Amino acid sequence: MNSKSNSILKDLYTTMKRIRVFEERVAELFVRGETAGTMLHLSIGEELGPACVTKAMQDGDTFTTHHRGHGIFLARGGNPDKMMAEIAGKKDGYCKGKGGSMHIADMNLGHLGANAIVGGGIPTVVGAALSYKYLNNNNVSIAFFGDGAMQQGILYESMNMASLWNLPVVFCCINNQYGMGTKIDDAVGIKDFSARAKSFGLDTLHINHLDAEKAFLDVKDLIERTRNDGPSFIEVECYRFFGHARKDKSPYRSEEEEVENRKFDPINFAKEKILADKILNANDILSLDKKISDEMDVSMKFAMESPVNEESEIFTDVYDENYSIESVDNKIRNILKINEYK
Amino acid sequence: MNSKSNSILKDLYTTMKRIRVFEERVAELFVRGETAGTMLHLSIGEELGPACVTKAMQDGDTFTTHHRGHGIFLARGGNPDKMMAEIAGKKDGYCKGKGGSMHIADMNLGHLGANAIVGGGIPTVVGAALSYKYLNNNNVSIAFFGDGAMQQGILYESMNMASLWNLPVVFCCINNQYGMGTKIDDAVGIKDFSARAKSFGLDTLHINHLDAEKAFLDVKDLIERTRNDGPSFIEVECYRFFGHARKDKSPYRSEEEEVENRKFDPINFAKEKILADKILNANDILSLDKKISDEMDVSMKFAMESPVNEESEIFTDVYDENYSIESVDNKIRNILKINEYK
Amino acid sequence: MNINKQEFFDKITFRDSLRLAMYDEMSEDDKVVIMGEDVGKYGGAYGATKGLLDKFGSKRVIDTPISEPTIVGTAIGAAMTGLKPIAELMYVDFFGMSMDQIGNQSAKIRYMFGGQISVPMVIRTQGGTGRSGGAQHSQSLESWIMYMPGLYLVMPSNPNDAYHLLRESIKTNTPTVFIEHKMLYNFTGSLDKNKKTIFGKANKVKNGNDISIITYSRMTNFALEAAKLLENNNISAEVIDLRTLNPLDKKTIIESVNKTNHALVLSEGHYTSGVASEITSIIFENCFKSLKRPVIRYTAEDTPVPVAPNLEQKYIPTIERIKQYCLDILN
Amino acid sequence: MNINKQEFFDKITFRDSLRLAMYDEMSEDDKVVIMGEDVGKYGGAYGATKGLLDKFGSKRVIDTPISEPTIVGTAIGAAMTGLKPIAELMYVDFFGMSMDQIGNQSAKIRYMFGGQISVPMVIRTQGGTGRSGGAQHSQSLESWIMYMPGLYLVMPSNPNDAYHLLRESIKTNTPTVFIEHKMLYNFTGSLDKNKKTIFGKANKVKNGNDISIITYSRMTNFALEAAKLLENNNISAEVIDLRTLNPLDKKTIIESVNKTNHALVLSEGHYTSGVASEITSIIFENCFKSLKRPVIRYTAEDTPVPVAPNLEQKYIPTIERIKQYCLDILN
Ligand SMILES: Cc1ncc(C[n+]2csc(CCOP(=O)(O)OP(=O)(O)O)c2C)c(N)n1
Ligand SMILES: Cc1ncc(C[n+]2csc(CCOP(=O)(O)OP(=O)(O)O)c2C)c(N)n1
Ligand SMILES: [Mg+2]
Ligand SMILES: [Mg+2]
Repeated sequence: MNSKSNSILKDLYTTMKRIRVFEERVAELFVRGETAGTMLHLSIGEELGPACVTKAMQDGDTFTTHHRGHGIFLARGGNPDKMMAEIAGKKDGYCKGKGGSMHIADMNLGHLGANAIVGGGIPTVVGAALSYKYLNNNNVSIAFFGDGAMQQGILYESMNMASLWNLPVVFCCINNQYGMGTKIDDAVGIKDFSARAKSFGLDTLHINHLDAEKAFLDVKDLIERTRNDGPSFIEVECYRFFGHARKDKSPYRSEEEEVENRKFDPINFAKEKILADKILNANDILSLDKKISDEMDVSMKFAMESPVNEESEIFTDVYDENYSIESVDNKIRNILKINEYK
Repeated sequence: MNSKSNSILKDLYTTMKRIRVFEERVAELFVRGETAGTMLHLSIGEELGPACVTKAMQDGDTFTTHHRGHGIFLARGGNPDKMMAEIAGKKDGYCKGKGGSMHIADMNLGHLGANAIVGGGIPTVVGAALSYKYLNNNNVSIAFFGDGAMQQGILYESMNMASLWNLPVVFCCINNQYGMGTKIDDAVGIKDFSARAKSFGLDTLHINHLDAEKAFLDVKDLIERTRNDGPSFIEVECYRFFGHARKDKSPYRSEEEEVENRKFDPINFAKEKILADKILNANDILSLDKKISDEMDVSMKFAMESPVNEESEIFTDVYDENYSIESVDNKIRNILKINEYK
Repeated sequence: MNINKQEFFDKITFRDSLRLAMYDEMSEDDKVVIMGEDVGKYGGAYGATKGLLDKFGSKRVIDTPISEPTIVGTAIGAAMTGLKPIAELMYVDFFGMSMDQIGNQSAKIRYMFGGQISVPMVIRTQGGTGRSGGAQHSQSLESWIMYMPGLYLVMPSNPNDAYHLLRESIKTNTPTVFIEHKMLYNFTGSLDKNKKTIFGKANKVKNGNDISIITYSRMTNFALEAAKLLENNNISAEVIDLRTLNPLDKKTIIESVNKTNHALVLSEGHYTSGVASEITSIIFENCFKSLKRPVIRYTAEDTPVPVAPNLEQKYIPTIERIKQYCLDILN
Repeated sequence: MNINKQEFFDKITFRDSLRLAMYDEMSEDDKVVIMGEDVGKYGGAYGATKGLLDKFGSKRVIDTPISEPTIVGTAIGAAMTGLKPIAELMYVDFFGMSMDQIGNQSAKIRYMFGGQISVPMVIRTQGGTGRSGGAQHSQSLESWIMYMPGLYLVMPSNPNDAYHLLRESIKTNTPTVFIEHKMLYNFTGSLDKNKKTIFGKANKVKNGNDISIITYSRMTNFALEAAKLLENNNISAEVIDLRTLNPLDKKTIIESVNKTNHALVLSEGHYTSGVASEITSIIFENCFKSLKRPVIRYTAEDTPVPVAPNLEQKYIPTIERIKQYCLDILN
């Protein structure tokens, strides 16, 4: 075990742990009534894919995420303060509180946007990759989506176009076994997603283990191939530890199933490996975890203290130019005024 | 060569020839300015698939077609008089002239409709098959579409659903190598459509020869399997002998290519086999062809002599019930009347 | 739910009314099936199909993959071959991807095929603001449907209408889009199975003489609240709940405005090119002589829906401002 | 085309104007690319991109598979990362399958992301009746787009506007839907590259005093023909061509009607819940005091489009009846 590898695993652990704690704080924010709505989709248990894939990205690479995208964004470098504030619908959020959890984005980081439409962000990366090919830079663009999106037609149209034009696109499916309350077995005829991707001409990688380091190395290879040779597909199998959204208690699946599957925890696996390989000792990990916990506490506080946005913000950002949007109130006042002396 | 087989080939020849001549008469109708518009998509050269597949259908089986569906409908038993009249937009047409070439249908024959939207009629057959499974009858439903529709996402959604529920659906792709002016090589990354279908769990059959009898027997087997065991996919390779629609002179492809490919004519192939196997002699064929030609002349005449429909037909068939649609003229007259004395 | 007790019917939720409508219709007609994402085990994202899977089994309450265009398309095929499907689209916002099947296929099949066949299906879906769902989960897209000839369009505001109109929607052979407002599911009211709602007839939910508030769906309740406030100003507002936008009961609208001579049109859709524009035109055209003041349409803003709760609230009509605009009109 | 001759510009087709607009814009800005079905080798179903592949090569004029949602989605991604794509949808009717990418994505991205990014793309498409295309190839779906905040909507009626407005549509960073009427491609007029059309400004194509005909796209020509006929009756009609439906130039509409005191709104869309409803409302609201007669909206019927040529012709407004309704209004 060389030190480079040591630091990879430590990095991956840290990233996964940050996601985990971030999501726990979002849950807490929700309990405190501080989130904008209840449509909060946590990725607890699913940290391996986001950590590995984002770590294999380079400057200028871009990505879109699905509705369960906090972890991906955070792993890629998203600022947890601004993320948390966005999830709370506050002024200091990434999108001024107008986008929320499902529409968070950061153009500086290459985050072309989360999407509340299952599959909605997939063709975006095909277009981004078209730009990269046209502009002749060396970037890739990555779409993250769930197993549910494997049943959206737009995915196959996108795979075909990426394949036809040989674009640097990665389609990354975070397969957490469920689309809301529907188990994958009840959603697909055949579970072999790689076969689908291959039939459209894509290079594929299927990750169904907990070894983040190995996964990272495989992903890195694949993404480098994609950069030069054309589109690819990654499926990361995992398990959605909790409900679909904050209010869902998952009555459609058994407690045994949950308990059994939560044992496959990529963070525990990484921690044990770190200890076994003596990369860190138990105390190091404790203090690392503490640091993360503190960081996320600060973010949560930041979000709660951020002010709500002004009402006038309803009317900005609709059009690019200074095309001013007349409020309905104005429209009505005008009509009333014109007709005053009737 | 037993007599049953003899009659199969003769049947298939007759069916294919009838399609060919029908389409030629449509072309003539167009030249005479007697068709409703120019959106007439002829299937000359593509007769093998429609003939084989429809011949393998049973009573109560249903189907939808794409915009290039005259041949399929005729092969399944469509009345050429009423078809031609519909294509002419006349009162005696299948749809009173309101649907035209691209929206022709016949519920009595199980023709659930042609469709002007590429891929638009595909999920219809999934729904029909759902009915058959629910009603526990033994029918199948078949979607016919072109190679272009292989790039419509709805196809893969439909394949997945049919596979998931194990429905008696046949997806039949008439691959004529072109989608308008775009050659298939410029439309797909990988040309192996069967691989796509397989990855969704479908049974597959790829026909890329001119032997109609063999094709029919293979198709028949497949459809019977589908009836009992679940969905399947058929690809019939062929060549679109002429332009995409009536006005298209195909400038995007070379004359050599056309000449070369038109040699692969399923009708000639069948004719030669019939002669070689002595099923019919040259004279028999001449008189068979003459009969077909006469039949289609009659249909063309029927269409030309059919009256146009009354203006009031604009307003019927929109809603099921006697919900009467007020014409715009009526709406306007009412408003003018109400405000007469202002 | 204990449906044997009268009190259940006296105070039933909008959600339970819908469930009961489907339950009753499915019990009567075994051709009625339900299909959609999570309509079975999950019971529907907003719980409107809870319990139906247990009762009718998975052949009739069908969980589908997340494939909206094909859900609608499959319902079309089933409807053309003997079933009466109720297809659920979890959010009205998913019209975006399924409008081909809704607007180009289901709405037009009967017409294009010269009346040969009907498409007896219902698309149940859910829309509107109120839960910080954001720009892609809070829309009011009824105007797209109202623009499509061949589709009925139903948007009930209370449990009794929800029950009866859903049953009628299932019964009719015309494809019907049935939009439920997400904030109405927990709304309670009484249900009388014998008090049938006439399909296509607007409801004068409050009688009044001074001004007509014409509205539908959740905004009916806003209008009623505003009308109450107006009483304090000695203004008697009439509130018309359209219930079905197609068929549209123009007669009731016109009669009301001809009586009150003033009108406010209220909708949660956008201002420009929405349902409110249509209703406003109708009133102006038909009541031009009786109107004492111009019709005012009060709607949500002409922007996407913001997530932040404080912005979302201000984005749609408020009861206070409904009242204020009525006063302004009457001034 | 020999674009060096003045006579070319004196009598240019609508189609060539569009081609020239793209040609000029692509020559000036190498970030502009075209993508769509058969836009390259075929030159576009209606010939609007003919010659551009030869000139700019297949990296900039991109033939796509038949995948409408993904064509729009790909254009979005390209627009977010440095290009200025013109995506062609062969028929406006394909909005049905691509409205998610158009309405839920391109229109809302800037807003949802708090103004971080623009989506500088154009969706060029083609609509309307006139070729017996039937219910799925002849629609007028502009009202769906007009209802979506965040999208510009352009529908020119003549070569000069087509040229200038398409160039402006490409230049603006706001996603723009540009709808060409299928019967206009062969329509000729003059083009003056220096006579810029102001984006968002309606065009008074004919001055008049007795009645205002407010319209757009192909119907502008119908209105002009009708106005000519009306001269024989000594009636002077003013014809307003809106050109862009968003931004909508309300001011020009209102001023015209305040002058003539009468208005006919003319559109090839359906009557109910269409663009005509919006324009009609605007006129009533703003010209309530000056209107001597109610506004009349004259549109296509509230039915799908029939194929039969004789029915199709009667289905949309006719010049004769435009004239007649103007006379009726003025009576
Ligand atoms: C087009 C569309 N259909 C349905 C929904 C409602 N919905 C939101 S998340 C979800 C489940 C998605 O499952 P999957 O893609 O596996 O992602 P996961 O939630 O498991 O991360 C559904 C059905 C949606 N947002 N968009
Ligand atoms: C959704 C959709 N996109 C585009 C078109 C325009 N169009 C009509 S036919 C056609 C080519 C279809 O090719 P294919 O599916 O191979 O059928 P073929 O014409 O070869 O029989 C196209 C692009 C359409 N009618 N519908
Ligand atoms: Mg999932
Ligand atoms: Mg083809």
